[in-house]
Amino acid sequence: MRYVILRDGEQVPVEVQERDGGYLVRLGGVTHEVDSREVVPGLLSLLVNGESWEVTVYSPEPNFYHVHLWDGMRRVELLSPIDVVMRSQGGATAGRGLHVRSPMPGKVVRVLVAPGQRVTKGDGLVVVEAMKMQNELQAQDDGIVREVRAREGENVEGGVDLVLLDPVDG
Amino acid sequence: MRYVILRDGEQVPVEVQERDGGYLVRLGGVTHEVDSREVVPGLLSLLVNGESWEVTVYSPEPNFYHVHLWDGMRRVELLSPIDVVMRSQGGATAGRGLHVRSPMPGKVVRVLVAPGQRVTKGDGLVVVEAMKMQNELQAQDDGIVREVRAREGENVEGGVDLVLLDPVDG
Amino acid sequence: MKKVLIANRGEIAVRIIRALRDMEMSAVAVFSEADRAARHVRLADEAYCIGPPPSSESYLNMDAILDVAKRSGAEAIHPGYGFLSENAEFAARCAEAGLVFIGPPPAAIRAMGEKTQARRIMAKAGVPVVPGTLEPLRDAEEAAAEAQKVGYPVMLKAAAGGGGKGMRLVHEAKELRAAFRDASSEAVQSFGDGSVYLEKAILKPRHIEMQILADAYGNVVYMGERECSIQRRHQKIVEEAPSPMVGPEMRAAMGEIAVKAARAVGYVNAGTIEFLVDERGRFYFMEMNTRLQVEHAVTEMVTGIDLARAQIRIAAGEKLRFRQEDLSIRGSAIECRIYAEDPENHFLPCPGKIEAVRLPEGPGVRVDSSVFTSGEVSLYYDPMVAKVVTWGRDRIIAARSMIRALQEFQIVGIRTNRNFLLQIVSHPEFLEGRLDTGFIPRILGEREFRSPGPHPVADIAAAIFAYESARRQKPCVGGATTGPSAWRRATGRG
Amino acid sequence: MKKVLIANRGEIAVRIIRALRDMEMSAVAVFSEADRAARHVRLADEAYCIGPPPSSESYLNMDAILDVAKRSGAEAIHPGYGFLSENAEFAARCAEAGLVFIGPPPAAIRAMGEKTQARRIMAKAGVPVVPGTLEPLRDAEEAAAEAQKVGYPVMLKAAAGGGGKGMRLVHEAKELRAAFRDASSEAVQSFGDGSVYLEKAILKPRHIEMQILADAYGNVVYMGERECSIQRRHQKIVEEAPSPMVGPEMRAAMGEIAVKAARAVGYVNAGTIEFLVDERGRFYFMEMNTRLQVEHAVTEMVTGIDLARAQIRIAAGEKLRFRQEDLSIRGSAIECRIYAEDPENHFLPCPGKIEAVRLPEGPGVRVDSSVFTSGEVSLYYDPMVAKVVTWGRDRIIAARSMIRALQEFQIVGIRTNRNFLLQIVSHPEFLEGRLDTGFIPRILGEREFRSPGPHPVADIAAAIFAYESARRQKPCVGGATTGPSAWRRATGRG
Repeated sequence: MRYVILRDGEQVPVEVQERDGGYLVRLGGVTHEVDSREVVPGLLSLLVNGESWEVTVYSPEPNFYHVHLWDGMRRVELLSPIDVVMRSQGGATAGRGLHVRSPMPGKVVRVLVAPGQRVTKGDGLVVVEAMKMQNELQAQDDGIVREVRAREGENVEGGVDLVLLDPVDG
Repeated sequence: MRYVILRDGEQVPVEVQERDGGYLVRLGGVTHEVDSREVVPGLLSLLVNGESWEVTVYSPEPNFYHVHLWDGMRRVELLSPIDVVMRSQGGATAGRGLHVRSPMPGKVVRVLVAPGQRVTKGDGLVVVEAMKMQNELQAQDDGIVREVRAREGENVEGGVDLVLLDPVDG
Repeated sequence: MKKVLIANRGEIAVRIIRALRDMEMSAVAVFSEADRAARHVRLADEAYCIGPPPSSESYLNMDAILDVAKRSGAEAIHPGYGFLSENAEFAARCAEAGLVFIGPPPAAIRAMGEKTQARRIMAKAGVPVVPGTLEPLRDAEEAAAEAQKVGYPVMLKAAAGGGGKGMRLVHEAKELRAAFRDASSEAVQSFGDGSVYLEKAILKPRHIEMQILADAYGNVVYMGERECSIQRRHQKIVEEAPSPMVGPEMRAAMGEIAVKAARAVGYVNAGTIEFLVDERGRFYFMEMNTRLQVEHAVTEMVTGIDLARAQIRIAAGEKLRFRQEDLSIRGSAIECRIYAEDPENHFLPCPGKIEAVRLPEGPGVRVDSSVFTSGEVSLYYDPMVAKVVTWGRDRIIAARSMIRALQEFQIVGIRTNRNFLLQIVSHPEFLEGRLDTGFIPRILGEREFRSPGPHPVADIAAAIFAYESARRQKPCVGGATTGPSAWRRATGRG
Repeated sequence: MKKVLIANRGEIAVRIIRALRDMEMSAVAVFSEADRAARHVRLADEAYCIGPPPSSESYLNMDAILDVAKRSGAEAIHPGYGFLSENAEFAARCAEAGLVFIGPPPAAIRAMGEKTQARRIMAKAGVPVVPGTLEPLRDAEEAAAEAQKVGYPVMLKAAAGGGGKGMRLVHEAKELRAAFRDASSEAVQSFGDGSVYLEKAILKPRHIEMQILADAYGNVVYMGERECSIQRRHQKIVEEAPSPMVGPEMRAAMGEIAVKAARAVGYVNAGTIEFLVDERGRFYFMEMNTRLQVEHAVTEMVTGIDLARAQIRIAAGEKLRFRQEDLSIRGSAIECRIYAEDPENHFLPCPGKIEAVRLPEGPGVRVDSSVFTSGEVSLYYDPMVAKVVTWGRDRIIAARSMIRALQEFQIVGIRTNRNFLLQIVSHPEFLEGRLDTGFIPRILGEREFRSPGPHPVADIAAAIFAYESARRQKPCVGGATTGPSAWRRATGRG
């Protein structure tokens, strides 16, 4: 399977191929022998050319992976061949910046916008409270509020859509 | 719900009644206020009249419970009202002693009997190996082999029926 | 003393339960409705619910706690840290109810609770205090005049304060009025008391504190210092004993001053005198914490003395079992505080369900935690979920063991500050012991965290994870199967 | 030295990886096909498969291990304990391949490996040995004659032996022939060598051993003794340092003898001299273990010296960093070995899947383990899954902390000997330090375990569990639902 990693506007090809119960992974012109074992869900033990890596992987949304190594977390944007085709055909109109998500689990204490309302970049949309700290979520771009899913007083999980915006002159 | 605990041939009544999100448990004439929380499957946190107990419970077969407290394991035989009725009507002909079970996970190295064969108490039936130690399972009573479920060379879990016996002149 | 109630939750409640077990005493836990399955409830001998999740209705509810003490027949109450631990009224109410409060007398709590009063008492007792005002400031005018007197930069501080709230650093005269207003209103918000006083600001200070133990018979000993200079927004993050800056002479000098400070307020039980230390090693009284500290474990590791047990024995009326000359320090210990917070997202708290946890273990490692697989980190309480402490024959070994222990530490389900801690303890300046309270922004920049660059193994992991997820889902199309749930589980936050 | 291969698995491989991390060296793990997900594989820097599950085809496969060392560029091999750790041929082959063997020279391993030879060398060096034969016995005739000479009871022992195999206690002359035959044939089976020798049996002996460290420059120090008298069928279960029987004078005498023994065979690296000690405190050389012991951690806890790191430094050619007079003992440490075995079922091994594990933590607790949630305890290897070690200012505190730690220890999914250990360490005779190798049958009877009597909480738990299980299943009748699986999960062995 051929994937593409998007990083800083560049496309890095990655190829995953099964072999002998493990994988050959071709990344940026180098081929790695990889053995992978999922120890508990989300926790992988990888042997990469003999190097042992313990890695947790979490996919907050399709095509995005948060990978924790010893020294910190990397965000990897990875597309399958189909994803690449769909994107090139403009299939990804519902862009990321226009979903406003809760950055953490918490409680919605205030909703500041209503559907149809026009907002400009930096406007406050929703206030979420966790452990007595209030956090105002702001618009990342200009837009028009398509839908408000946050309800005041409700507890929400991290990564949940709270407000959907339509781009202005998408 | 009224249960009966069988211990040393005696019947001890136990009654479980829900109250205020917890239970009232009547045991041997004493009523206990109990709050129970299953922390992970098989691990209960109990508050019994305020006393905190962490208990693991495992049911190896219907009506039998292995309960681990701080200081060791208790085997409790507990019957529901229906079980009591069935037993009194002789519904329990396939008695316990006549199921020969693997006492631990391991590998069946030898099967010593065949269906139809008559065995006497103490006869070897199956040899199970775990960690290079061999353990011969013996008949607890006289009987006739009804069925042999153990297969030589197979790995078996603990508590699995290996041989079923019919009682002699049940 | 046979039965003790612990008026607290989390790791400190667990830690006190362990001390009681080791002394063959019974532990009575109290819990809010949010904590029914918490570790302290399950490890205690008895446990009683004292109210709804908010602290004000449970862990700060004196009536409910005293009622449980009475019902359960507890003879004493250990307040831990935070909550009611430095509440003189609670200490007094325990005494009225015939219960032993495991902490100092109410008068000592009060004397040290109001910061300007404490400064006056200390100055009078011959304890060096930072130059500044010994009374709360009347207004911004007085503040300006006093600032002129001691010289800029100055620090404005809430008199009732603690924990960095109501504090402002003022570099020059023109900033003073606004800073005074801010500090005062923050002090009102946080402590219900807007009083503010002023000290000369010590630049690049170290925060070093001295642990003392005092029994009811006038015996006071010092247990050595802890270096607590690694702070983020006035919150201690990494602590150690001994301080890399302190040698035997400075330790003795500081220790004797600390003993003097404790005696000046008639102190009994465990307490900590916090000092600000300048680059030349001059130290000034900052405040006294009249309770067990979060970071007490590092002192235990190097002295071999169990401070929680010592507290309980002192409260039970025992004499100290050792004298100053019996104490010695062996090796070096470091503590890291694990918080449920996300360093990559402005250190926002990250409550949630813990899907899986693996604690570090092995030589030189001690963990005090309240986390467990399937446990919840609640919205309602402090986000500290564990303390990792390491010991080594020398400081470098303790630091390397800390790196090793943090690398082994794994929580799936919530984010923690583990990687932030790793960046601190593996930094060359940390390893060299060059510490001060400005360490974190100096080392890690304004964001106080460095996101690491791309890594081929992360790319490989993502690709394999995507590949395996897709493969797992294939046979499941169109049915209520295990496919989606496996996916869902597999994507639990790492 | 920058990279070390660990020719072992389980907790000891993990322990050595931790030592290497603390020294900033790379750790290369090897694993059998059964151990792909094991802890030592995941914590190492590199890991390579060396064969199928049986030890003979993997962890004992010298060619495969040496091949990995070569491929990975490792400079040294740490053998841990068991497997190849006391195999002189392996030590020699490492040297031939240009690899440092982290252990003694092959000649020292050989000298101590054959028990009658070791006895002769020791006797010649002035080390007290148990009266008996210094050569293997030719036949039962000679055995009978020698037994007559030293006086009954006598002990027959395999010359190539260890671990209690090929050993027989003989009370009177008429038992001798049968015992000789049995011991000899068991020795053939276990060691491929039927040689047997004879010692006077010491009744109610203690088993006390002395840890030594020797560098390549002739410096040898003793690190204090360990009491290992609590044994079940010649298998150590509970160990401690210091021994409650040994005072400073006896320690010095025993230590100096141990140093003499080590010097007599040109010993280098860490080693242990095991002594039998009679009721009057007279001690006799029994054997030397030419490797790190399972129970080394108790010595580390009381001396503050990391023995695994010391081994590696010695192998790298460093001199010892301390002299005898620099060493001191602080407090007391106890170790319990957690086995996957069922004390209620004749201590049969209990391999299986670990559904959940909670390790003890808190003050004074060290855990070295290889268990983890979702891990497997394999049929193929030693059933020891963890070591719990506690430290206290005195022995009683260490013992109480051990009780507390064992109570906190929880494994769901497999049976362990935890409750058996609790029965030992909470017994009054243990707490008083009245130990000898007959402790377990004396205290716990012939079954070596006491099943506890009925308890109302067990009855209540069973009733509530039954009630809740029934309630859960109700809405699920007649469909493929979560009901049965919840039940199934809930009944995982506790």
